[in-house]
Amino acid sequence: MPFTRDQMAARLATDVPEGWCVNLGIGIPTLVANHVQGKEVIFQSENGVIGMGPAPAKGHEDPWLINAGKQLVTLAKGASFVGHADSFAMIRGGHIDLCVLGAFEVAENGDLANWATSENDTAPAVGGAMDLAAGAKRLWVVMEHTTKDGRPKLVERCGYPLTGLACVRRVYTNLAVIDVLPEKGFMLVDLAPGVTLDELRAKSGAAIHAN
Amino acid sequence: MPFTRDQMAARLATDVPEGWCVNLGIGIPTLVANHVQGKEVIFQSENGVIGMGPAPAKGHEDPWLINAGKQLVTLAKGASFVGHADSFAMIRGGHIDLCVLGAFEVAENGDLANWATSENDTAPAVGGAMDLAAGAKRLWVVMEHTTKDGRPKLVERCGYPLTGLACVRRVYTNLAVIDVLPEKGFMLVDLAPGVTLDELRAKSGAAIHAN
Amino acid sequence: MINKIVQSVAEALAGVKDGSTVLIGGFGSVGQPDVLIEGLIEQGAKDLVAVLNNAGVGRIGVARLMELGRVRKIICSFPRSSDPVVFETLYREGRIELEITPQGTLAERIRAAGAGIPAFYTATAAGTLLERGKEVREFDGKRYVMERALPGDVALIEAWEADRWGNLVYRGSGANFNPVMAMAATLTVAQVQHIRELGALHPHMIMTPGVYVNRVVQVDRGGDWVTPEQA
Amino acid sequence: MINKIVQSVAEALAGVKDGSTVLIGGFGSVGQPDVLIEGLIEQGAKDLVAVLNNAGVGRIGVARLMELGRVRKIICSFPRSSDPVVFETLYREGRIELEITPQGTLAERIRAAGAGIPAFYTATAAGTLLERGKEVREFDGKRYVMERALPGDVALIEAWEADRWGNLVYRGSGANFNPVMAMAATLTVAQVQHIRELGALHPHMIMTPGVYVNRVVQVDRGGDWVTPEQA
Repeated sequence: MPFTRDQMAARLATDVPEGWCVNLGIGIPTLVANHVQGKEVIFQSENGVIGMGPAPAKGHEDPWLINAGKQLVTLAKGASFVGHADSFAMIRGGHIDLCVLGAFEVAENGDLANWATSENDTAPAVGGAMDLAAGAKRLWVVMEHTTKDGRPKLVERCGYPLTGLACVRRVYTNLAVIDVLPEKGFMLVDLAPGVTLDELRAKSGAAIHAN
Repeated sequence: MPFTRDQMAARLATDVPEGWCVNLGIGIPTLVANHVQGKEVIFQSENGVIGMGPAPAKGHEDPWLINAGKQLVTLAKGASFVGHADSFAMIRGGHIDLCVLGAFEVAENGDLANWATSENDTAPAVGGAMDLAAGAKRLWVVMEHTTKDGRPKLVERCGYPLTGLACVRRVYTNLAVIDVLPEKGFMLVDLAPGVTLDELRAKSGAAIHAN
Repeated sequence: MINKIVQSVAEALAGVKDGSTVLIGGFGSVGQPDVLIEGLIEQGAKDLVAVLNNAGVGRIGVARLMELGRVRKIICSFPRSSDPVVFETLYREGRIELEITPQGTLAERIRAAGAGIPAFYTATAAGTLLERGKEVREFDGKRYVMERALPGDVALIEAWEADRWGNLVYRGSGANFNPVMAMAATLTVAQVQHIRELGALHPHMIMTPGVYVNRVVQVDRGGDWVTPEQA
Repeated sequence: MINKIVQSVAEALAGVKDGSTVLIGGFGSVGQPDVLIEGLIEQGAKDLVAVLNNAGVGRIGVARLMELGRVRKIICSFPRSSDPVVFETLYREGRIELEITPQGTLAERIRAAGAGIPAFYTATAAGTLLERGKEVREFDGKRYVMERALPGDVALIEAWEADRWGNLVYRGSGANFNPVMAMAATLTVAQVQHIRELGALHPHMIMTPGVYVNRVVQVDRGGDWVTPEQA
């Protein structure tokens, strides 16, 4: 049975070691925070919150405290605040151990496309994705393995406009966990329960290597 | 009678309007703070102190609170602290209304030489002088009119290595107050008591215009 | 006596000229100078270049300013929102220019303007569509894009507390773009919740020194966060 | 549990290699990691490039490190001091390299290294001797110098308070070069006066987030300044 969105996030969370500073994108990536338990991980948000805690309890929201997805958040003990320039200095200077993003496509050379679906998009909106792609120490993608209409999202070359070049190190999908290796391309780490390598390969647009 | 060092500083202080943010160099410039009275002026120091007060009373020194000249200082009400990059962003970004520096030479085109006396100086030490010369909204020089051995310090072209190009707007010396005007050069504003224009010109290495 | 506090929003925005580049702080609804934006709508300046993270939501605030045809161009990172109808309509009809800039590049370009840096290099956007029209250069074998400083004629910002010197303390995630925008404009106007006595703001809590601020107007929107006073 | 606090200066400096570029915080005697510098003398690494504002005073600290022949090159803004005997002797004898950099350019180059900016332009030093060997370029008719980022292998810094995440609060003028140096090194080691419980440092007082800090060692030098705790 393929992973649910929550299971994908949980699977990814098991690979995050204690002490990392992690930036989570909008969507499935945000779910990762719920699954990092029993270890201290510092969640950073582009809008200058360094050390977010869990979602606020009802009635205890602070309207001045949101994350980059505009959701109300709380502070962990040890949290601090910076302005946008300092927050992105942290991101662009290589101080984020891990960034987790969603994607439209990931290519076997590690290219990421996750911000625009065509070159003539009506209002292209990039946000902080290119900064994170270029700046984070490592970038992991979590996404459905295929589009809603069944087209593969793991591809030989991205067709959509790029967010960053050769930046994705690992991909977590509903079907598998896959490393993106320099020179080599996609390398299977784990299959979701009940998924076969043949099925995975059939649903991928590029070669999936396996040991 | 020519101005004393203290009188030069006092004369300069009368020209500083309320509300300016002012950076004072080491030496005679530092004395200016003692003479800005009855008006609020914000004294900035390169090491990140924005809003210095008077020298500390005996027994009330805070060893963690010094200015760029390494002297113990106090905070004015309304003071704040920043790090070096932010402090120099303020200086280099044009947010200091006035910088007052000493000089070896000032040229009639506004060039300033105040950091090295020869190109082969044994250990050239520039500190923040070039940042201030390039960045402050206006730069005034306060200095003796001539060197100890009587050579003029107001010159047609600087002979010493430059600190900044065309940056000096006004010069306060023991003999006079002199504007440095674009295209025009040195223009007399005020003579010190008992000093004649002929004497001033005799002790200057470039034309001193007067209305 | 230095006193940057003005008594009305109209006074705070006096003199904003047609054709101005206006930096507008805030991220989401936090740290957004909403009353100053309303004031700008009243004030009447047009042919504006608006620099901010989003392109407005619904039909209020910046979206309203755009709907009134007062914004010639918008420089932002994320023109989409929960309700981007005004921007998208204008954009589709070719009635507004859009310059899209990665969020970190936007913040750094504004900081550069405030810090006297005319241009810098960044790896962000290298090799992507957003590199187009920009100089590209390699340093140590890696590709970088040259980005130019982005100064404003006016900055509209928001803070939690101010004193009469214009020193600002932000609350929570309310700093965001506000501190760099305060540095980068000829005229910086701050909307604040609370005015404190000079000396009451802790020198280490002040994120924006008053040197960067020209006018402060108090607009109390509620909220009960108390900052520690100076020791 | 994240715990960056180490129990000795030796542990704090373990692994510093010969040939390292070492960023050393402080301005005057304030914010200077003097115990870490003594520790580096003990530790033994040589062929170092030292980056700091001054070139040492008397025969202790950095001056002692230089006198022992352990510093190949110094990058600073102001090699003079009240007692510059060690540096001046080595410099005259050609036994140490000097790269002189304007103070603001030094701070900005270090920040650039921390912020992922390989190079930037500044008006500082344009048209002067310190422009030599650097690219010069005009923007909008004004002359600027291109300056390169200045990263460190190691940063030795000083702060007033820390917690086990490595968050740092500075006292008075003690921040100076420390925050940017913390950002710019592979290994950042902080000497602090006080260790506080996690959560005790006010989130708006923390100038250096622990993300930038690898090791913290407590060295209580006295002093009684109390920072406000988190509200």
